[in-house]
Amino acid sequence: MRKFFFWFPMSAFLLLIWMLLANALTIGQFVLGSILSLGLVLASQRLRPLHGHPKKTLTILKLICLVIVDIAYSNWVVGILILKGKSAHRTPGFINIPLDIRDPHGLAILSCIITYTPGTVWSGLTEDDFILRLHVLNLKEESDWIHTIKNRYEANLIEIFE
Amino acid sequence: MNLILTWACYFAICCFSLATFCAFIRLVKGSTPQDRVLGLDTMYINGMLLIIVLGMLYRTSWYFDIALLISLLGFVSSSALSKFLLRGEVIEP
Amino acid sequence: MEIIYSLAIGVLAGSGIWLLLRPRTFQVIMGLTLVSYAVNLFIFGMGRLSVGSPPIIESGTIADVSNYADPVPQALVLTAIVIGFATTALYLVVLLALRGLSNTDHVDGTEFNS
Amino acid sequence: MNDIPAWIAIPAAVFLVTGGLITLIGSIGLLRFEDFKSRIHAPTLGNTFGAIFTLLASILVSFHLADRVFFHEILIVVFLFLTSPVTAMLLMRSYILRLERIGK
Amino acid sequence: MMGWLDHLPILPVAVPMMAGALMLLLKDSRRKALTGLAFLSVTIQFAVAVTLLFMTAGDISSDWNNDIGVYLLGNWIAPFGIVFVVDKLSAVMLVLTIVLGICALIYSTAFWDRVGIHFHPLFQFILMGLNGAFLTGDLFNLFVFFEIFLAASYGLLLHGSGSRRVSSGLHYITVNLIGASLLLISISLIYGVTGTLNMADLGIKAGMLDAENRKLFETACAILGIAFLVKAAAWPLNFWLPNAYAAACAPVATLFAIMTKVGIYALVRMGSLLLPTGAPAAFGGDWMYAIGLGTLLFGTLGILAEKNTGRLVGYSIILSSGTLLTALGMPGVTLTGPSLFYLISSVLTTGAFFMLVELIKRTESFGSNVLSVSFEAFGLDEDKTTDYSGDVVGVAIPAALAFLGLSFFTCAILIACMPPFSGFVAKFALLSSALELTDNKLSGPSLSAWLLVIAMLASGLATVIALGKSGVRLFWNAETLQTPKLSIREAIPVSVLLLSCIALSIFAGPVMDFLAETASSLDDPNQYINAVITQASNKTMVGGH
Amino acid sequence: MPLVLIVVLPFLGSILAAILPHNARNQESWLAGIIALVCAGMVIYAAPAVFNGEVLVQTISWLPSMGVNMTFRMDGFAWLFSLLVTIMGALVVLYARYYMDPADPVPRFFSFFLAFMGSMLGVVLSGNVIQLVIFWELTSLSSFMLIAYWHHRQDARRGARMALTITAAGGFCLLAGMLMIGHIVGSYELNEILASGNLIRNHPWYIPILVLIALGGLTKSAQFPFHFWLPNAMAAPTPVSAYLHSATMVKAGVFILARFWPVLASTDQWFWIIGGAGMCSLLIGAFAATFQQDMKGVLAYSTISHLGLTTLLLGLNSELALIAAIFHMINHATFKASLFMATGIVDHETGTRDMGVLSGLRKAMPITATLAIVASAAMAGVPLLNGFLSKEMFFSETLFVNQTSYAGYWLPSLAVLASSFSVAYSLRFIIQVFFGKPATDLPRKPHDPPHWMLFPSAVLVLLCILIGVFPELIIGSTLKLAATSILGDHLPAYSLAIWHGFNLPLVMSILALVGGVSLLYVLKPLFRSYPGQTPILYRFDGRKSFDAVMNGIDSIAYILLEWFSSKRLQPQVLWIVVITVVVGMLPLLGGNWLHLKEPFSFDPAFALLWTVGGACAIGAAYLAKYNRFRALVLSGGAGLVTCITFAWLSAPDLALTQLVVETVTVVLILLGLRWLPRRVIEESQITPLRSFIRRFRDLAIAICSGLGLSALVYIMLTRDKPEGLSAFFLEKALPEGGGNNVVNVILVDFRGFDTYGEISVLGIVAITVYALLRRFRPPQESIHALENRHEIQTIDGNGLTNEHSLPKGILLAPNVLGRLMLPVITLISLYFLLRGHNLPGGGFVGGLIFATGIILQYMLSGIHWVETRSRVRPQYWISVGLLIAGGSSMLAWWVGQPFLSAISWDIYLPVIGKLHLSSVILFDIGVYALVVGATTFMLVALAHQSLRFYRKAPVAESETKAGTGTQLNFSDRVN
Ligand code: NA
Ligand code: NA
Repeated sequence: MRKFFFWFPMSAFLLLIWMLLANALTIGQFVLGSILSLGLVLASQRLRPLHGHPKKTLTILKLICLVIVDIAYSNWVVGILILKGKSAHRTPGFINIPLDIRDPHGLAILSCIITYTPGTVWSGLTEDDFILRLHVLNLKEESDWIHTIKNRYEANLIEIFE
Repeated sequence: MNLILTWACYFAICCFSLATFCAFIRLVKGSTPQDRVLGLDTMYINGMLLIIVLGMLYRTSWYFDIALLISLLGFVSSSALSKFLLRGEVIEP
Repeated sequence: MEIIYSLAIGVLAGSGIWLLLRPRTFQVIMGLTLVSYAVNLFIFGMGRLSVGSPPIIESGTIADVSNYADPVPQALVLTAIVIGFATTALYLVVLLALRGLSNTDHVDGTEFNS
Repeated sequence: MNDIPAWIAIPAAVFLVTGGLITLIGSIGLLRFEDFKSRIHAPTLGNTFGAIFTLLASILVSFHLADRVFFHEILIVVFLFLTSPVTAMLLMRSYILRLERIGK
Repeated sequence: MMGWLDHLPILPVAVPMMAGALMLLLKDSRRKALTGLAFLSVTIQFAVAVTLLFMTAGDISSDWNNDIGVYLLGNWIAPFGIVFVVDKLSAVMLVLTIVLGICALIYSTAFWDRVGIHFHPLFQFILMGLNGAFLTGDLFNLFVFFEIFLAASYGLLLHGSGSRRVSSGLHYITVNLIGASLLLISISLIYGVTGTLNMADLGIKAGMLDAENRKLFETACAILGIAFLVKAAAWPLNFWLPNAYAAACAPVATLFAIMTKVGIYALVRMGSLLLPTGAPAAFGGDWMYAIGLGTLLFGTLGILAEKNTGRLVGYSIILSSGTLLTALGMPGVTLTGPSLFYLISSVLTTGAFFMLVELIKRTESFGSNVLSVSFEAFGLDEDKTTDYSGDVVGVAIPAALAFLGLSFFTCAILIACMPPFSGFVAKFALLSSALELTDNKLSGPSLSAWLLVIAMLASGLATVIALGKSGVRLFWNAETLQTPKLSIREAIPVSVLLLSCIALSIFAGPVMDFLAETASSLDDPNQYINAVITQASNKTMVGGH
Repeated sequence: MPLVLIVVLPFLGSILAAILPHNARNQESWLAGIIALVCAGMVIYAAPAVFNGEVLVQTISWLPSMGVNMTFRMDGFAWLFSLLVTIMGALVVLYARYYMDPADPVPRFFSFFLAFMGSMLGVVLSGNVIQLVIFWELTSLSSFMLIAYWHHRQDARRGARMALTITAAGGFCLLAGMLMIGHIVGSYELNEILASGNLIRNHPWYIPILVLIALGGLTKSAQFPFHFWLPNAMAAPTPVSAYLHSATMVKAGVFILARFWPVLASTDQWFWIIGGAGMCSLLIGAFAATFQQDMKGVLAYSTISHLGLTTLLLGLNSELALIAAIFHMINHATFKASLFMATGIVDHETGTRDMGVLSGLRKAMPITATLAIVASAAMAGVPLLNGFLSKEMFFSETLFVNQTSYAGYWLPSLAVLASSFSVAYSLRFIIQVFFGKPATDLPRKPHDPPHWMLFPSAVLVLLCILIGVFPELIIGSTLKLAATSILGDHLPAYSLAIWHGFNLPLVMSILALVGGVSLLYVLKPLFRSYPGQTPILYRFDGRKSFDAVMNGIDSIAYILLEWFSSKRLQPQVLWIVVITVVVGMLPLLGGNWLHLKEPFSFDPAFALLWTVGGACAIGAAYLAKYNRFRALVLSGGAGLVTCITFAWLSAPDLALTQLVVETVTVVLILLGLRWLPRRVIEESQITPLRSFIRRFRDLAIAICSGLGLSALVYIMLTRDKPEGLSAFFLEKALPEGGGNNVVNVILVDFRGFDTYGEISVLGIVAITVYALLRRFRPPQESIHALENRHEIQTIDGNGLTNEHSLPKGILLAPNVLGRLMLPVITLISLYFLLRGHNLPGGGFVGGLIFATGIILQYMLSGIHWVETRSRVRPQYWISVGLLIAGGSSMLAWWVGQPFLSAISWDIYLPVIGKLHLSSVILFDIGVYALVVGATTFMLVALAHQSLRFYRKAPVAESETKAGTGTQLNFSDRVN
């Protein structure tokens, strides 16, 4: 099933984009969008040999909510840090986090979450043992960050992608 | 009501222009080439937001398309620049 | 707005022309880029400036000509942008070829003393 | 131009002002932080809530204009989410390598 | 509905474009198909051009207004759509281009089309650009065609690579890119002032401008004039030319012989159309005359001072540009016919000369060893796919050296405008007409006429001296002189071009009459303007939006 | 009998002669001889009519609108000359048959010989002065080729060039003169010109015309001060000298003076110019001839002298003198040609012409000697020979000139002096060569040549004697005929007799003879001490002066060229910019332009934006030399601001296009940046002051042009818009163009041809770039920078290999994301393509978006990975794009519409509904395909250079011989 429906997630994503962009919600646009989406997925197959297979829609939604909340919080924190300027006690630094997730799409989404969230930047990944090097703008408690990454994000992502 | 929105738009435009200006200062001051690229990247995002606001100001939807395109492709030039900084060339064998 | 626009063109063109007068190929290609920005804005300006009135006609309405920006200069600028892009690419490759063949990045292919 | 109802105009205005300010703060951070490793965090504000607020305002307005599927602005956030890490990761990595090279 | 003859004006552009596009589908190794396609294309173009020429002359009946064909592209009437206009001048230029093109193409098949890749498509594209530039009746479209043939000319100039080509190409490209910017600025300024881009419409609109707009319009025209003068290689905007043309390989340089004339054509065309409204200074004569005289003297200096034969031909192109500008800058229309005659003659001559110069260079080195020389000079790397062996230089034709000598002699005579060939006819016609050009009967010819006479005679003498010297050096000097091998494919085009010059001198009467008619129609641009403006669109709509 | 045949036949013969085989000496001679004789026959055939007083005219229409037709006109004078040219031609051909070596390339000789004969006949028979100029120049050209016949000899080359330069210059003067005459008379026909003598003489242009025609004639006839080319032309084979330099070509000069005598003569100016030049030539030639060592040198200078005599006669403004001149032309032709032939024979038989070496040949070559002695005697003016008669006429003419009181004395005296020298050199010529002790050290053993080689000379000598003894009988009527055709029917009384009684001319002749003998005696020591050197005159060596002048012209031209041009790019750009600024501003001067208009909106944000944009531009300009990367980033900033400006000012299409182009351009330049040298700040060799001045100048120019453009834009922006095209487009776009987006409708429909052209440019540039990069050589220092790069790479691993589908480490996540974006980007590109007709977008933007997606894959995954997995053939995309765009444009033909007309069909499908198909969409798809192809083609080709670099690097390292590259064979992939 998985192998046979490899095209589905991406095609659905593309069709969604198409329908969002189209000026009108018509059957014609839907058909056109479907054809294009499917065609593109098939055409780009050789350049995308790995397919992501997200499952567990609920987990996905949960993760999205978590991320939005975290981003909102980080926005606040970082904004305050900027406004305080030099008076703020910042302790920027790197932390190394060994990752368990191996699915490339999972890793990619993790990198997106981390980097898109203000205050953290994905700064490196070791080649063989997948140790994530993370730069944090305000590093207070290293274990908090490890906890956030491992439990809030990585666990959910493993659930979704593996 | 239009007026409120219009003034909010003006305000936002000014914010984004100032933000662009800040990014430009970083671009010029740099210190490292990475800073400059970051400045340029920020300019792209700020420009995109500015264009969205222009769309609201003039009540047309096609500004959205430009913004969409910046959000989709704005990263290409800055990541090309970063790749150049990282590897010394943009496209490797 | 007109003043800013005019000055912008002037600054772009001036910087570009300064670079065109420099001896290094990279300076010249940057100059060409800047000049082409200036020229594109110049062409565009020939349709006069207007905000919020792109030449996109609403379906089902009779077009009131005065409500829209002049589309002709826009079409011309599009052509100019494309041609400018093409020539920039060409120029770049020629300067690289010159660099490879003559081992210098001087526009004359040799290092002049002056 | 027909008038925009208040329930759209007022929240939209608020969103715009907030979004603008957040973005501006982010860019100011770009100036204020003292080294690149810190600076790279600052503009993320504009990428995230700066953009999200602005787009919320836009969604409201385009709902009023009703010439498109109105929440298409979500795409911009999706694209930003998917693309902005690429530059950031490469930049950070190259900066670290640069530091290491200089360190040697 | 349109008959097939009605579509002729578009073919000189559409045919090479489609041929060039098709060629890109073929690998460079499929030479036969490529050359076959190329010859098919040029043959069609030639047939079309000649037919158009006869149609403009009224020898083939058409329903054209004043024998001026107007083709509405996209079926949009002027001035809104782009129009192609075939009048006598365009037709003459078309025929000239394609004759030169055919010769260059034949020549190239002996060797040059294999030295790099994409020769044939580029060749078709340059023809497309040149033909379009002569046909279009729209100012911006003219710019586009300028860019097309310039782009192709960059490619062809660099064809074969090598540091000489690349470094002179860089200059050439830079200057032309700046020229393109000037064109854009001036054309858009013209649009900003008059609101039109159609050249015929411009002729009308320019007359209706108020004083202030008129000044702006003149500024635009001045800049436009500079851009055209850059293309026409007017001094001091022409320092790039000798090196670039000398660096280009022979068939390309041959085709380049007409490129400066596109600038001249544009000046003439615009000048003619703006005539009723009082053409601005750039097209109005005095400026053109002065610049032309400068160019003429500069070309003469170059010819005298230059030792390299290739650059010498370059200077002779400058010389001919100068002569044309000077002559066209004289008041009135008397000199236009002779100038066009001169133009035709000089294009054919310089075209032949470029090919000849390359053939002559072979006598200086090992005749059979062109290949190794080229490899060294042009930096040809080993290329596994293409085999140049054997067929590079064809069968040595008998008396190759005699052929080269005779051709050089003929070319020299033609360039120096010595009797009995077309060069002399042109010079005589120019000088004779210049002297006829009196402000009033009592005062006799103007000072400018005298200057033209003196400059032309002096330049002729200088050319005799210089080419005599070169010829003596090239042919009579050396123990090292080798009997060159040259392929019949190289000899034919040279002969064809030179024979055309001879034919031109034999049939000088009818040709001159036709050109005089051309000139008089340029003097009365209302024919052109009316034909363009009144051309109705083709109402039979089949589809529909 | 058509006159034109006389002229055309030799030219036909010339062509025929050229294609005969190399060694066909006999056939060539027969051909040339027959042609000469046939022409002579035709001339003689015309005799009855001509002697009857008719002027034969034949006109062939050629350039009627310019008043130039091929008019062949034979009057008596022309008849005489035609006969001279043809008969002499036949004799010289016969002579040449024996003179030319079998090894010589005879086709060339006879070909040009015949061409010359035709040209000369053309000159003589021209009834139109422009036609005359044409043939005149042809004689110069063919003589050039004949003089340079033995072009392996330096003297031949030099002599030929000198002759050509001088006679061509004269020819140009002649042309100018003829043009002026034509202007005055209103016709170029000789008949009308000859009838307009008074008109011309009284015209203010008379003096210029006279000078110009005199220049033509004098240069051709080698008259002072242009005489020096003739001795140098003696490098020609002797038949050429005999024909051209004695009998025909040099006579063309005096011919034309005689021809125009009725028009131009009988003025003081004529007397001084023509007579003066003749007098000088007469004296100088005679004097110089006396001192020559080379036999042909003697003859050459004597020719100058005798032609001087003729010219002087023509210049005397007396009808009798004219008749004498004509007579002397004939006489000189006979004896001089004969002497040249004799010289040639001597040269041929002994191998030398040096009179110092030659001696006593009369024993070995008795017949030759006899002929030469008689001819020399004629040259010296010995009675009973033709030279005596004309010389006596000359003496008598000098006596009758009363221009000024003392001219009556000095003219005859000088005439006698010159004649004495003439006697002296004739005598010396004979004595030194034929008398004295037979020479022993000659290169060859001399003997008389074959009889047929002597025959022409003998005929001429016979003619000398016959004319000398029976002048009236032999030549009387002919001379009268010729004179009549110039002077009209009323000839002055003259008599051709040997004995006119004991009068002053006879005394002068005797004086000259005696004087000549004594001169020879007096000057003998000089010949010994300075052989071959002419006293006094050697200081004014014509050849050296000529060379000096030529070299001077060369170097002056070179200096001026350097002065007025530049091989460097910067001055060229500077010129263009400065001229444009000046010329663009000129029309605007004085106008009151500044209409400060109420700004329609003042936007601090816009100002701030352009503060950034302007600063970016200035920064890029400032940094482009030493900080390329920074400059690139800054120009990217300027581009972004431009893009926002387009969006702001209602040009969404432009904003989109600018944005994508900007992105692609940055990637493009980055790809190139890698190959540019690391720029270290080096000390310039020039002084800082000069550099500063130049920079200041450039800065000033840049500022001026920037300000100028600003002003121009501002002027335009504040003016009212003219009624233009835009209204039409805005009104018709939707109803007739079928699109909401007017810009797009303009691009693909109203002005679709611009787009058609623009994509062609893009395609052309792409294939050019590709072709050029195939020959790309990486610069040396890029290879040395390799170590540095290895270091970076070991830290992060290498790029992708084929086994792995993803890179490890830092590039993993970007890769996944980038690949995820590929279908998204493609979809968006299609979205922009398909909706472009109605909303911002279109084929160009769409294509660039897709291309960017492809480039992104290259950037993230590397060339290998992408190309083993995809078959992108950019070149085919270009081709297909062009074909689709062209094909969709041609669809219109099918329905009888012009090219590019939009045609459309509405198709109704179930479920989906109405489907709108249009050739316009097809056109846009073509644009899309082309843009994708072209962009990818260029960027990928550029990227491939580093592939080559890596392949090269090991070679370079192991052999330390960088630069000789291996050809990268990536064409099969990208191609
Ligand atoms: Na972040
Ligand atoms: Na569009």
